[in-house]
Amino acid sequence: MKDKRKILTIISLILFVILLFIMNRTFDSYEIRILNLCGIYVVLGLSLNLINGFTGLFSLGHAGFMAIGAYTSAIFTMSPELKQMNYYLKPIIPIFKNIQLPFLPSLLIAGLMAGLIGFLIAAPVLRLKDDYLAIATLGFSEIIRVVFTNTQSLTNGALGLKGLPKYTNVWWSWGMAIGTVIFMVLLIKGSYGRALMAIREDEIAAEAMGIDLFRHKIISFTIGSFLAGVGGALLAHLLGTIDPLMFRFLLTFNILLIVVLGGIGSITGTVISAVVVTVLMEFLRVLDGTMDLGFIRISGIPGMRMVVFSALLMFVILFYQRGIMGTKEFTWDWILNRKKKYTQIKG
Amino acid sequence: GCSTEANENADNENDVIKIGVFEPMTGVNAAGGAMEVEGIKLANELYPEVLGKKVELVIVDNKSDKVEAANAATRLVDKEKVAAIIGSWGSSFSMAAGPIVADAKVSAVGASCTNPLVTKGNDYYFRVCFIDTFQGKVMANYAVNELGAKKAAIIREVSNDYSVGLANFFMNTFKELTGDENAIVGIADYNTGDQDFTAQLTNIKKLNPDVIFAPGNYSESALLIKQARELGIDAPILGGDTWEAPEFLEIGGKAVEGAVFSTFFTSEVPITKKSEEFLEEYRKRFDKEPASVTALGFDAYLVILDAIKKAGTDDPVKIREALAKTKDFEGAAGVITLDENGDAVKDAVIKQVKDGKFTYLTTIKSKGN
Amino acid sequence: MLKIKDLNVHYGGIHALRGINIDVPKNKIVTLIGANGAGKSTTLRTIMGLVRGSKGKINYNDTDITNKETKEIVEMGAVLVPEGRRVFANLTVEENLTLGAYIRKDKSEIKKDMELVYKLFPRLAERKWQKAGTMSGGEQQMLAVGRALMTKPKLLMMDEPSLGLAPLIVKDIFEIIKEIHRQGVTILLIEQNAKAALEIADYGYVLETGSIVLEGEGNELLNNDEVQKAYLGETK
Amino acid sequence: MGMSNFLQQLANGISLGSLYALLAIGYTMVYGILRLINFAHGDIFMVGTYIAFYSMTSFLLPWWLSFLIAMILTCIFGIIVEKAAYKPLRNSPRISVMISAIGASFLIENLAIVLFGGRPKAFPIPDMFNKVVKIGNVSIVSVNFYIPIITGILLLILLYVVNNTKTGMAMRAVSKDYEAARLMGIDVNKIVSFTFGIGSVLAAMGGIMWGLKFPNLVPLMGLMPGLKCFIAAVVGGIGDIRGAVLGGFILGLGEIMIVAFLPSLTGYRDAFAFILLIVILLLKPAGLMGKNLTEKV
Amino acid sequence: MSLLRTNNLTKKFGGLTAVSKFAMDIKEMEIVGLIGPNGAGKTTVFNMLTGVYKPTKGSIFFDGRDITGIKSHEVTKLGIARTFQNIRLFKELSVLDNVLVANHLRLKSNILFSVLRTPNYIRQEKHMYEKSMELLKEVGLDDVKDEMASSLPYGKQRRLEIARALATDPKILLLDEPAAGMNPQESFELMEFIHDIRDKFDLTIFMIEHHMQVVMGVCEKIYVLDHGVTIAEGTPKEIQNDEKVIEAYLGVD
Ligand SMILES: Nc1ncnc2c1ncn2[C@@H]1O[C@H](COP(=O)(O)OP(=O)(O)OP(=O)(O)O)[C@@H](O)[C@H]1O
Ligand SMILES: Nc1ncnc2c1ncn2[C@@H]1O[C@H](COP(=O)(O)OP(=O)(O)OP(=O)(O)O)[C@@H](O)[C@H]1O
Ligand SMILES: CC(C)C[C@H](N)C(=O)O
Ligand SMILES: [Mg+2]
Ligand SMILES: [Mg+2]
Repeated sequence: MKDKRKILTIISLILFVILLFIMNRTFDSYEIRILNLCGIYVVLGLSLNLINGFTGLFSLGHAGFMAIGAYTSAIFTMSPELKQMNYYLKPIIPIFKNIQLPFLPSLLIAGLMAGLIGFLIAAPVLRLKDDYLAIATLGFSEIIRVVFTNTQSLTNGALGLKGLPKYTNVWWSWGMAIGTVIFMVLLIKGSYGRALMAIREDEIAAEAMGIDLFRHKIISFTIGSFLAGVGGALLAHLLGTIDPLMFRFLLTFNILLIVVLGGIGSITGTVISAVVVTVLMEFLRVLDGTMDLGFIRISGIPGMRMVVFSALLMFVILFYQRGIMGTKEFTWDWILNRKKKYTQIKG
Repeated sequence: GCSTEANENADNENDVIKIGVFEPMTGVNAAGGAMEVEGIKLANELYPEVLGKKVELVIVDNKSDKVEAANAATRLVDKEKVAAIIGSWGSSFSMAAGPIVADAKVSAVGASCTNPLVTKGNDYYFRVCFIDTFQGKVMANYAVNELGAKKAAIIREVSNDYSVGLANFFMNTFKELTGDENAIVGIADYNTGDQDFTAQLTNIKKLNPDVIFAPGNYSESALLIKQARELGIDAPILGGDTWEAPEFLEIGGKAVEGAVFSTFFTSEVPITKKSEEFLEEYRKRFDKEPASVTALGFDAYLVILDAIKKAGTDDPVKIREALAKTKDFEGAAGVITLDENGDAVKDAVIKQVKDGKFTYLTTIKSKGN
Repeated sequence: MLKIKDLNVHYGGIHALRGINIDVPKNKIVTLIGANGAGKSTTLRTIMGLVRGSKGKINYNDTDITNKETKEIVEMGAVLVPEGRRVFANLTVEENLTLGAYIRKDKSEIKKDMELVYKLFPRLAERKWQKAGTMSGGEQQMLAVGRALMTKPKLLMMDEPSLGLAPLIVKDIFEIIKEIHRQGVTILLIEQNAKAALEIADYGYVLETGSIVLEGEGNELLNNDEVQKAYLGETK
Repeated sequence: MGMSNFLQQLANGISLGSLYALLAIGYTMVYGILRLINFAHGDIFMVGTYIAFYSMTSFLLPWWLSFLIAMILTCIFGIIVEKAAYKPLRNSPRISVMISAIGASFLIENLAIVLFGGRPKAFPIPDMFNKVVKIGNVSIVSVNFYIPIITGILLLILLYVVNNTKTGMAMRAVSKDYEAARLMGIDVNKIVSFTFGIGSVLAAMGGIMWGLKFPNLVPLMGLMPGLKCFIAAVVGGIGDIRGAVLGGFILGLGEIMIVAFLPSLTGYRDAFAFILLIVILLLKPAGLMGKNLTEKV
Repeated sequence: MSLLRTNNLTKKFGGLTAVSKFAMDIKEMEIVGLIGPNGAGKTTVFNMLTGVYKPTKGSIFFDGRDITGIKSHEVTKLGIARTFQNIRLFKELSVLDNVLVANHLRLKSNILFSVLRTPNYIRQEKHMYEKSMELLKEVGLDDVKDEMASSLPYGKQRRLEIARALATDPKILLLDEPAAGMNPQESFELMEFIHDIRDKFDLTIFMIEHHMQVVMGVCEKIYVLDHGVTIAEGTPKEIQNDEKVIEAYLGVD
């Protein structure tokens, strides 16, 4: 029975990769871009869900870690000429001037930098709880943003970086997404995952069960930051342009929304909602532009898209409080058992 | 689904040519975007066809945000497959879109983005306005020659490429003209969206400058001038083309009386036959005087149309070639000849706020440029 | 005074009460006993309008209160000492008591009743200024009872008031219940300490998985074999 | 830095600080009762300002009437927001409510963009608020005198209501346990609405004062002030009204003094609030005036 | 041999002395009771023993080691497990997961090996599972192992809490009012259960309880607190007849 599931998992993974291959071939550049965004949001959603959903730490600092990832990878991948072009007000500090690395190492360094900063921030901040933790992490993320706005010779300040190499493709984004899903499943289904969830449920009891709260929270926060950094880097190399303003609270909120819609504490839910939200956001763009319904032309109102989107969001928050999946996960039993039931009925 | 879509596109190709527009429709620069779009739409109404096909404008909002601007441009080239792009009010947004249009080999024409870096090193970016090196010089000249200033203070909006760039060009010329390396007595910064400038201004006041140059977004600038006057700063305050928005007058109220800035065009002195046509049509529709950027939006559209006509096709690469050759094109805001960078060389207009209105002071010829 | 007819309560899919009938006559002590999860607390919560029944009727003093707001029910003189104390942790003892009298307007009477409560529970008088949240479990229970008394109830419902209390206090609590009863308050009591409860009760109901399986006079139940075996721990 | 210059900066800081304080009180009120970071507070503030604006410019009502109307309508608006976005979640985990708050804020902002347009509006300033008063070398605009006075009066009223009235006590009870409060005969919904109403009136007042000081209305104008004033409330000790005022002043003065004394750090001004927040939370987790309650196990 | 010993243990909350100079000595395999009026400081003693509160004064020795002031999770690791007066289960986790979590502290793989599912980790995971199932069987909850903990009735939740505490492999188990909310019949079963687990797991047991039948029935030694002060200690018999205890706590029958 166990083996059967393993085989099913492997088969579906292979099928998915084939599907990606086909989509990569047939989609136009616009659709591929959305596909990429989906993959990146899967990574980002999962990383936030690890912290907020599974460990119960209400963190609102994701945008900050994404910024660190995005900038780190940008600085390491830009060619010296590109740097010169971007840093026209104040040259980049000399050590970075001529460094140029391929994407993979840059991505790794981006994750590690974000993880490192996450680790450093975690130590003081994780002494706080609930709302206080939320607002303090939000604060750190804003501080990161303001620092990036002001360290001109490192980040080019408020002017942002333009023309970044567009490395992110379907293989990078979905490769990372699949990797993150597998990692999360193995983590959550193991002893550490249970420990994290215990912390979420009741800190005092968890500690009484011998779980080192501080250590486990830091582990969760650092891993989450690492993944956020990677996600941020992928995003940077998809968009090609970054600036500090991009990493405002709103970005964290977008990801939080994915987590909440999917179900706080559900990997399956996050994956589904990352895809749904990303596609829906694009789909709703018609609202902003002119709509041609054949017989009638409705000229779009700028901003209407976001109204509809936030209204939908409120609807879900109010009426499906536990999100699409609650804390449930997809398992093969769903399908296997259904089949069994079906054959039983037949037989 | 790919083959059918290709068919649809083919269908469209027969009767429609799409021109993309990305402008700030929401966010801090929404007023600027709106004025520019007014001009583009007017031009489209008056000249709705080229090569026998209908021209369709695809207008997307860049939300006054650099990253959104890049997204908007991507969308225009990837999804809408436009033949050319117009935009955007605010050099920052144009610069964010720059690499994208260059990669996609679709040319973009800026209406009023004045930072030199918009077109520099980018074969696919053009503009129908002058650039800030010129504008900086114009204002520095005005400060020194007209106002007799010897010491200037600078206030910059640091998250705005335009503001930082223009301030730099002003400072260079100002130092040159006064022959004094220390002629700039102070520089203060603020961020887009700031409301309270009293601390910066109090510091500036102490320095007692003869003139203050504060290029930046219209609403922040208006508040800034208001607070400066309230703090008792009497020095003349100068700025750049961004100030020409009704909001500048409304928010600033009495405080902005006397503020002087450079811009592109004035309805008081029509330059070409196109200017007259433009003014007439605009007044008919809106019953008010157009802003400079509206005229420039109008021109940007016409320049593209002209290039398509000359190229004889809507193939973006061919359009680019035709655009690059634009010479002596008569636009509403002046005659346009694009130089090797893709910039137009044009005269500047200096305006001043008087009795709650923008009034024309003088025109500065571009020859010294 | 209180009449419950064919009351059914569902929590999502759980059918917690399956058509129970309970009658609490005026000036009597009635007790509800039963194992954990039988539905005792649910019954009281439904009476107070905190939970809505899916079927059935609740009459209080000949008024139908089935769909009344909790506030109205409190104003009619019914009050519940909830399971798990539920004192206002961030308020002082005195403020908790004052809030007990929230619906009352008779200032001088309130003062008197407060003194009465302090007499009943001297520990509360000692700790007037302590935040309720920092008090020990037993102290909080005293406060919860005291707070309920401050509403000047006609019908006092208590959900396991002796939970976690020291034997001496448990005795006190039962004395207090009797005392309150003597003053003319009708009492509906839930107790795990079935023996003590049945001893003071006029009438008792035995609840099992949402249904009433047995009822009778206090003494009668006390001597019932079934009850003795299941709830009194008196194995032969 | 000369003396008069310093005094001027001090005046700048105090006037900004009292405005922050006014907004922070609203935050603290709502948080104190609902244990909810009302992310929409900044947006309610924005709505209040716009109402006053339209009332003066479109309906041409006198300013005092406009301000009054703005307060009343904003109060109603705040209560509606509560009923729509928070009440259905009364028994849900804190995180759901917080997310709903963020969602509500998001929705209001976007609606405002569509309704009011993205272009900035100029808030008309009645003359009495726009006079420049000179005290020695220090110039102060008259609105800056009104703000601290209003803040002070409100502070006293609210302190009285919360600590000395039955309603105030009920508010504090509701903040801890809805159900137990209901069992005491407290109409929880009414208390919550009342609190929200007060919070929204405070927001509207803050918004109007803001408009008088910075006459530049945009739909997102509530975002930063909202966040900063929430921080002011936390720094002071959230739930504590005096703390909110203290926090507001510290924040306002701090921001001005950074720019004044360390002009090279001007760019970090927006980070000041957050740095202050983190330092305070780490040193005094319950804020300056807050008391630390250890959870009893 | 002495397993858990305190010396002069004192806890003050502001001006209030919740526990004053508490001294006790618990030997291996003993079942010891701690009683006293409400607010006497019993739970506070537990909280100090388990590192939830730091003692204001005094010291705690466990297995000959000074453990005063060490962190809660370290205390558990050394072999002191507890249950809570107000049940604190991991509500949204399954019954089985509640017990599995308590095995985590003995896990000898780091997070990387856990994610990589090394053979060593898999072996440990299997062992945890078997041990937890055994414990659940012991407390009669094996048939509800996949239910959510919060869906269990109160009595079962109490037992689950004990099973969870046992899964940490304690030497001593601290029970805070295990019989609260149980009817006399259930309390009676609890007494047997306590004896059983003591013998089966070689446990020492220290319990707070207000149900006198339970306390007198299972405890070999009893400490009595009143207002934080130890007013008596001794065998159940001695305690039952102690004047001070009767006056402060038991009352006359
Ligand atoms: N809020 C709730 N949601 C879902 N189920 C509930 C809820 N409250 C109670 N139940 C279920 O309803 C049934 C009756 O519960 P109730 O609390 O009324 O029992 P009780 O007799 O008071 O038990 P106890 O002695 O443990 O207090 C139980 O099966 C319980 O699990
Ligand atoms: N965190 C705290 N802050 C302030 N006072 C406290 C705190 N914890 C306990 N106390 C006080 O210390 C005293 C002892 O409390 P404790 O909980 O130990 O009592 P207990 O003996 O367990 O009582 P019970 O049998 O009612 O549970 C009580 O008066 C209580 O109010
Ligand atoms: C469009 C202009 C008015 C703004 C300014 N020239 C810029 O490039 O940003
Ligand atoms: Mg119950
Ligand atoms: Mg206790």
